[in-house]
Amino acid sequence: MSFARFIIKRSLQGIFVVWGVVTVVFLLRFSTPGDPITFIAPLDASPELRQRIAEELGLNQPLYVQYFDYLTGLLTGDMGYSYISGTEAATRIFARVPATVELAVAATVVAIVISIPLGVISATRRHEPADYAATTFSLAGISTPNFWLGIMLVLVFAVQLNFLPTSRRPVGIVQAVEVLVLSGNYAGIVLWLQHITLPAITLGTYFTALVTRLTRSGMLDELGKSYVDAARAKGLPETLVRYKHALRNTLIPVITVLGLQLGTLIGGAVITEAVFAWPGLGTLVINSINTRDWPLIQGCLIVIGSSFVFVNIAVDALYAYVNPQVVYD
Amino acid sequence: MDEILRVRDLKTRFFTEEGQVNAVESVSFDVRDGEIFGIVGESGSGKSVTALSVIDLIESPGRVTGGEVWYRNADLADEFREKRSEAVDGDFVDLRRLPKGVRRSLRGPSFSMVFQDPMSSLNPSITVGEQIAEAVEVQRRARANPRSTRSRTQGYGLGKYLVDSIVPGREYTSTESKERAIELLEQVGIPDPEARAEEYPHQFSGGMLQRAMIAQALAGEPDILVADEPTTALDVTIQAQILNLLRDLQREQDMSIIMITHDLGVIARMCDRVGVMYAGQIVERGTLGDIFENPVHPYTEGLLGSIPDLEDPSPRLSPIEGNVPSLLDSEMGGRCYFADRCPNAMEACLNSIPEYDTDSGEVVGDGANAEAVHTARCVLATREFDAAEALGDDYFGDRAEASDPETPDDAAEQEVVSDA
Amino acid sequence: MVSPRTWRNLRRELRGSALAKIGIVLVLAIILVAVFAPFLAPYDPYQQDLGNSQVPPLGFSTTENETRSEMVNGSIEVVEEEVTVNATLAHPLGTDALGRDMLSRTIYGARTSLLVGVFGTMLAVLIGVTVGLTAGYYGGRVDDGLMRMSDIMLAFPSLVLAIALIGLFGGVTIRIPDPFVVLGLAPEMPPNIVLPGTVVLVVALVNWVWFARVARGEALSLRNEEYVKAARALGASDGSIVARHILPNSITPILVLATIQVAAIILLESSLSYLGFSGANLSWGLDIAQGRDYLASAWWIASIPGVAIVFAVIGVNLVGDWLRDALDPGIEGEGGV
Amino acid sequence: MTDDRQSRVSRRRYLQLAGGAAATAALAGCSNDSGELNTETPAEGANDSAGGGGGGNDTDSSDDQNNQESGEFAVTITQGQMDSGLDPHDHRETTTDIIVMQMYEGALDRDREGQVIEGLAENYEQAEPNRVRLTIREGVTFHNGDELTPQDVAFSINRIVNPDVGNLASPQSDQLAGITEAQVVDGERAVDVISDGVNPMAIGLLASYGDVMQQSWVESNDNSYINSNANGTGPFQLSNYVQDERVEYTKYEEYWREPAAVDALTITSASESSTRVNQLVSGETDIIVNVPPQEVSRINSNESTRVEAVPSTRIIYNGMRYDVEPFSNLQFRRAMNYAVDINTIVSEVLSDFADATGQPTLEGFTGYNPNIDPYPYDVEQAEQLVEESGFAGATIELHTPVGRYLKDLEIAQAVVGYINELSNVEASVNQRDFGALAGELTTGNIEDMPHWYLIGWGNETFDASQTLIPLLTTDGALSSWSNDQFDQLVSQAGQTANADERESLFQEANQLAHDQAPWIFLNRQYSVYGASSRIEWQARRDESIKAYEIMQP
Repeated sequence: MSFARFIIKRSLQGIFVVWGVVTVVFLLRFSTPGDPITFIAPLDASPELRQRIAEELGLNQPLYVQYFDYLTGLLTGDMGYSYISGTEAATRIFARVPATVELAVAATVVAIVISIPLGVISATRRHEPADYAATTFSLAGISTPNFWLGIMLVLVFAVQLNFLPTSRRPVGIVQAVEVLVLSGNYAGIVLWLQHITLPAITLGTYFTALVTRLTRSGMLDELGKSYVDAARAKGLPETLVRYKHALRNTLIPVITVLGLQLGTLIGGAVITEAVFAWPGLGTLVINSINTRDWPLIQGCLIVIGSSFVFVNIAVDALYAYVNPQVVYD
Repeated sequence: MDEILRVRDLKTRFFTEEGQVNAVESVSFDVRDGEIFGIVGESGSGKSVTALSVIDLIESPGRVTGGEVWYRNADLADEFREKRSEAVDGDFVDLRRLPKGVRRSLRGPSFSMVFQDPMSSLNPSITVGEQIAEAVEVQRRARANPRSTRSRTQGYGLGKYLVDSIVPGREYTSTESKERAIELLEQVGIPDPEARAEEYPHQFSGGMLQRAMIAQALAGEPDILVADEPTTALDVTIQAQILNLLRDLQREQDMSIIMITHDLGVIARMCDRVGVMYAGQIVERGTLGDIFENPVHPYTEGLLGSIPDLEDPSPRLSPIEGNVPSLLDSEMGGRCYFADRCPNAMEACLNSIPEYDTDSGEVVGDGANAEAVHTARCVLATREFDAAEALGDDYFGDRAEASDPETPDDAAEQEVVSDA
Repeated sequence: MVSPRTWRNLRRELRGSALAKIGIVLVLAIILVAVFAPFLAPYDPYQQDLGNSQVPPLGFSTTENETRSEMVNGSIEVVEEEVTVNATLAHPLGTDALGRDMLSRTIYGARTSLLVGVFGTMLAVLIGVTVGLTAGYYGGRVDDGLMRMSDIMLAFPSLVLAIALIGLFGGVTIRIPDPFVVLGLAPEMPPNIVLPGTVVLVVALVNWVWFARVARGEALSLRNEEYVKAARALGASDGSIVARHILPNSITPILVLATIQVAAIILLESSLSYLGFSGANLSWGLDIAQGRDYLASAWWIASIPGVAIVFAVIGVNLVGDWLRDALDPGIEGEGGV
Repeated sequence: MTDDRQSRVSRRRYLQLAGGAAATAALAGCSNDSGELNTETPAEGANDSAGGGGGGNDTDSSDDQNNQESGEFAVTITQGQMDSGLDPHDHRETTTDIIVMQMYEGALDRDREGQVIEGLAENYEQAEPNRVRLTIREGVTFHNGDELTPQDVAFSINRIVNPDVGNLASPQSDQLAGITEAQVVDGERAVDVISDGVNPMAIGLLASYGDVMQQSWVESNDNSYINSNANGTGPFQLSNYVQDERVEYTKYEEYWREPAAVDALTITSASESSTRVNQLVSGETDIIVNVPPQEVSRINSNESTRVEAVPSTRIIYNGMRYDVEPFSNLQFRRAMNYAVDINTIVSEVLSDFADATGQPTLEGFTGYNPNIDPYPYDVEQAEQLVEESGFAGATIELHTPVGRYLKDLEIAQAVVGYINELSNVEASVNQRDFGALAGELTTGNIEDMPHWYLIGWGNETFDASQTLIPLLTTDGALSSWSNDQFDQLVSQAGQTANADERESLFQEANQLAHDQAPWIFLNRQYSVYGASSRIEWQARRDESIKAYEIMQP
């Protein structure tokens, strides 16, 4: 099967899974105890007021009507209106996406930049202090709850040392870069860096640790294989032996695991955002759940679920790209 | 014929969690110009480690702890005659005393290696052509630089690699190298080499892959090719082709081959001279005729007894009873390591045994009788077996049991260790 | 079920690995602390002493400005006084904002983490293995359906899904009488162990997929084994084939995965408690959340339970590594939080 | 200057830069609703922050000087949450109210102490027991420049009370309880507000609710637009609205009173109290809400910040359902009140930023009974009452929201801690999601309510009725109690036009509530704010923050 057909097939499967996600979320909503009206109406609202609100939101329609309305709306990018604020859910949700993407990408970059060299060093200096340090770090890293890590970082760097801000995202990277390009003013970039540092470390630590572990054990495996000896025997410099030959094969399974761990990344982002008041999807989803703002909950879960599915397809494609042995099936 | 390589008293140790493993214990041998020198032994006897030690490919937790590897190379000898006089002797240099960078720079143009399993000896995620081209490129770059700077330019940095991977049109290997790689593939008998060069190892058959492997090893036009069980992983029908190829190439290029195998058939077919290894030691060496016609060491005899005779298949194969010892330092006594399996073990075998010249019965040591052709580490080189001094059948059995209460489970573990 | 060979591998791996030993010691310590909490805790973990709040841990006596408000002529003024708070042996890890003993709370917190970790994993194993074996054994359409379902489950990050489920269904707690208290051995201690039931259910619901995948893989590879075919030819029922031939052979990878999942679930539980979704009254995550408000004045309230979580999870992870190395079931990755 | 100072200086500059840009755009008359940051940076601002960000050698004082030079007085307020949309009639929470009240006003208003004052109505009178007449001020303009008319006032009130007006089922309709409609008085610049029957509360209600919108503007825009734009008569007009993040305002120069002292106003949010405090202390913001007691000393010990506290209109209590055991028993309910040492909770948990209560109505409200003291702390009495009640050995569970009220969880844990000290009752805390708990409390069916719960109630009308009716009468929306005598007292008070008589009826009802103990009476919450010394401002009792009241020292 050709690569293109493979991607098309995976995408179709992905769409099916997204449809499943939409349906599950929809069913979740209607199997949930507690009428959404009680969360929308004021504490002492009268039954008439509740009834009127229900009519206004279309909540008195039969379930299947609401479901098909929702599905057709979704195809046009319409996720309905927030119960609480009356604004478009899709607008609200997509306004939050950049913050989360920014955080996730920053964390991933931190993780990759640190973990892969660390894993390689750890594997090539086995039983040396560098290896023990890396192993200890990665063990602690995968065992530390990231919200606690975030709090401790705030305690040390913000509360005690007063060195970095505790929270918030006063400016996005896009705006900061825009200002830099248009006015040459880099205060925005500095500000952005100051605010994203602690959240990115908080979210990135687990992945740094995980990828370090995977890289280390993968490298140990690969370095023990005879193609590495063969590469050395033909006189290839050690850097090429490690980074071109061994690392390449190490990263193939690492990529797969990372794809599967994307959910963890998003879950981690949710709690990291909560710790740092980062205005991303995570804080939106938690707030929406607390207020039973169903259009927002649904929208967020669908956006998160779809991105998971499609990022995994991208990971599969990348996997196929780096691994010539893959058979498209 | 002159020697191209003289290995003296080579010792390689592995420092594992179970303890120190003496994988190579005081090994000495010579390789001459244009000959095929065979090293034969059971798996776990240390043959591969010997080969890897010679070309300095021992990785942690292993380390070459002693011995000398004299390599004949006039240029190299001139270069280091002043700087490191102790490492130079005539045209010979002791590789063990040269800087690591120089030793590394010898891989390819001086030494090269063909591995046992071609499937795992080529990188599965890089095309075959690219891998061979790399080997060519290493030599091209080496030749472009004077030797004195070679060890430095060998340090092809990570930064450079990243730049090369990202910037289009920049690669480690040049077009010339790739073309040369295709020539090499053709030379080793791969049909349609241009197309095959673009393929990945998993698209090759085992025999083709071993040819490619040989092409890669030949890229640097080495003086010495180490072939570590080059046919073991292949079908019987393919084995002969590969062996023929190796021999033809050896003649064409006038290189020396160190042939490592457990298969006496391969030895008989290919080699000029042979060393028999057991438990990290060369227990007997000599010409093909010496070993096959006139073996002294009971282990050699045992090995010979274990090849089926095509002309007379009726006698039962008599494999040597028992297992290769663990090679754990703590468990190695000062005795003949084969004694516990030896049908002719005598009390004399309980002492440490030196190498004897089988003709004179004298000890071959550093310098002394070094030119001896046929040697054996066995008291039988000096005297006849004496049944009166023989050790009882259960002599070692009891001991083994007493020293290791966890047998037989742990035997399996030790095997794993000794394979390291 | 566990062959002598397995035992040997476990023993050998343990002999060679200091980390595995540390892991076992940590896990045993936490289990003992959790089980014998009523005897180890110096106080009832719920017992408050408002006059003795925010006592620092030993070695961290503090002097700080304490403020309170006073009504002066109808308007409120803030009055400040300098107070020295001395650490005391009575509360070696200090006290929290309500004057509850941090040591006792940390000890009792182990119970919640461990109960959720163990019961949650057991439930996830139950669901996952049932689904996975069914899918793998029958294959075909059943397999497709169940595996698509697991794809859909995987598309929800487990924390997000868990928050959604708990936030929507509410936190139900189950009270189990503490046997030591019932027997009168520790009369001063809280009489009930509070198990956050919804959390157990939810962590199982979001984690069963991993077990399903592993069990399916095992069933797929085992169902074509000769002895399974033979059993089928002899007329054994599907149920008995799965129970007698396939399940026992799947135990090893599932055991290893389960160990890793206990760690993941302990982390998940603490995250949920931190966000206030768990319904538990006594949990490390909850104490961290409460301590967060006091970071500037009483750092230990948020710090100490976090250290406990880290040690617990490190312990379980090390044991997981040990089992994986020893049994080598060929599972890749960490399962996911 | 330490590093962190510098970073904050540059941060502040940056925000000013952004705000300034937006303000410039707004003043120039072009709407700037798309971008959050105007990229057309004014030259002055660019120089300014290039110096601050790059060199980092600027100081706070020079920053302030720049401020003075440019003459702009910019103020930032940080609350716990942002708004739920800008429609002034489509919300009920204080957080949204504060965001909206800078731009919209009602016909009547309240001063800092809660007294009713004139707003858009220059005069008001209780013309009849069921009719209030409002005389509408002249010369008031909406932010779009149109003149305020009595029709707008009447429309706005009707939009709240009548779901058929203005395309909205307003959640505030219950807030204007009793008011049925508003009519423009023919030929006069006045509006009559009609109630169904005697309504002594009407003026008070109108002083707290009933923001005035422009009828034509509402009718020509859809709900989504109204929720993200604004057109009021208030002292500030909207300049930039970033949902969930911040709202920016500029001073409305044509305001009918003196224009505000504040030139540019930003309202933003941070849900964590420690975060808000950090922002205040570092000079990123000027007013922060809900300062928890443990953070007070950080603010006070900082030179440039201070704490502003005022008793709020919010009471925190534990409701006990009268229809389930053991709370159906009077002795048991009273025992619970004796068991809890509310004074220690107030002093230790709340650092005295609260008052102990003994009745549902707060001090200073109409109907408050000055003769009632909080229940004393008396364990023996409590244990004895429990014994007498016959419910010794009861196990009870307190449902509490977390993070909704000042120290709500800690208060709940402390209450449970005290009750656990009784030898014959065992209590525990059940932490609840506020939404879920509120859902159970408001279904209108007492069966759905938890047996014992902690909740808070804010009453901005300064009148007992808006507490007693919804929380304690049999038909009250959140009531878990039923007592005929109490219902009667309250309904009598509702029928009475005589203020003194009404007050004494409420006082009697409060005494009854104290004796019958339908609640564990806990505390009156204080509103505790942090304020920068850059501004002169005093906290209000009704939890609102009016930026109009902020002055430059």
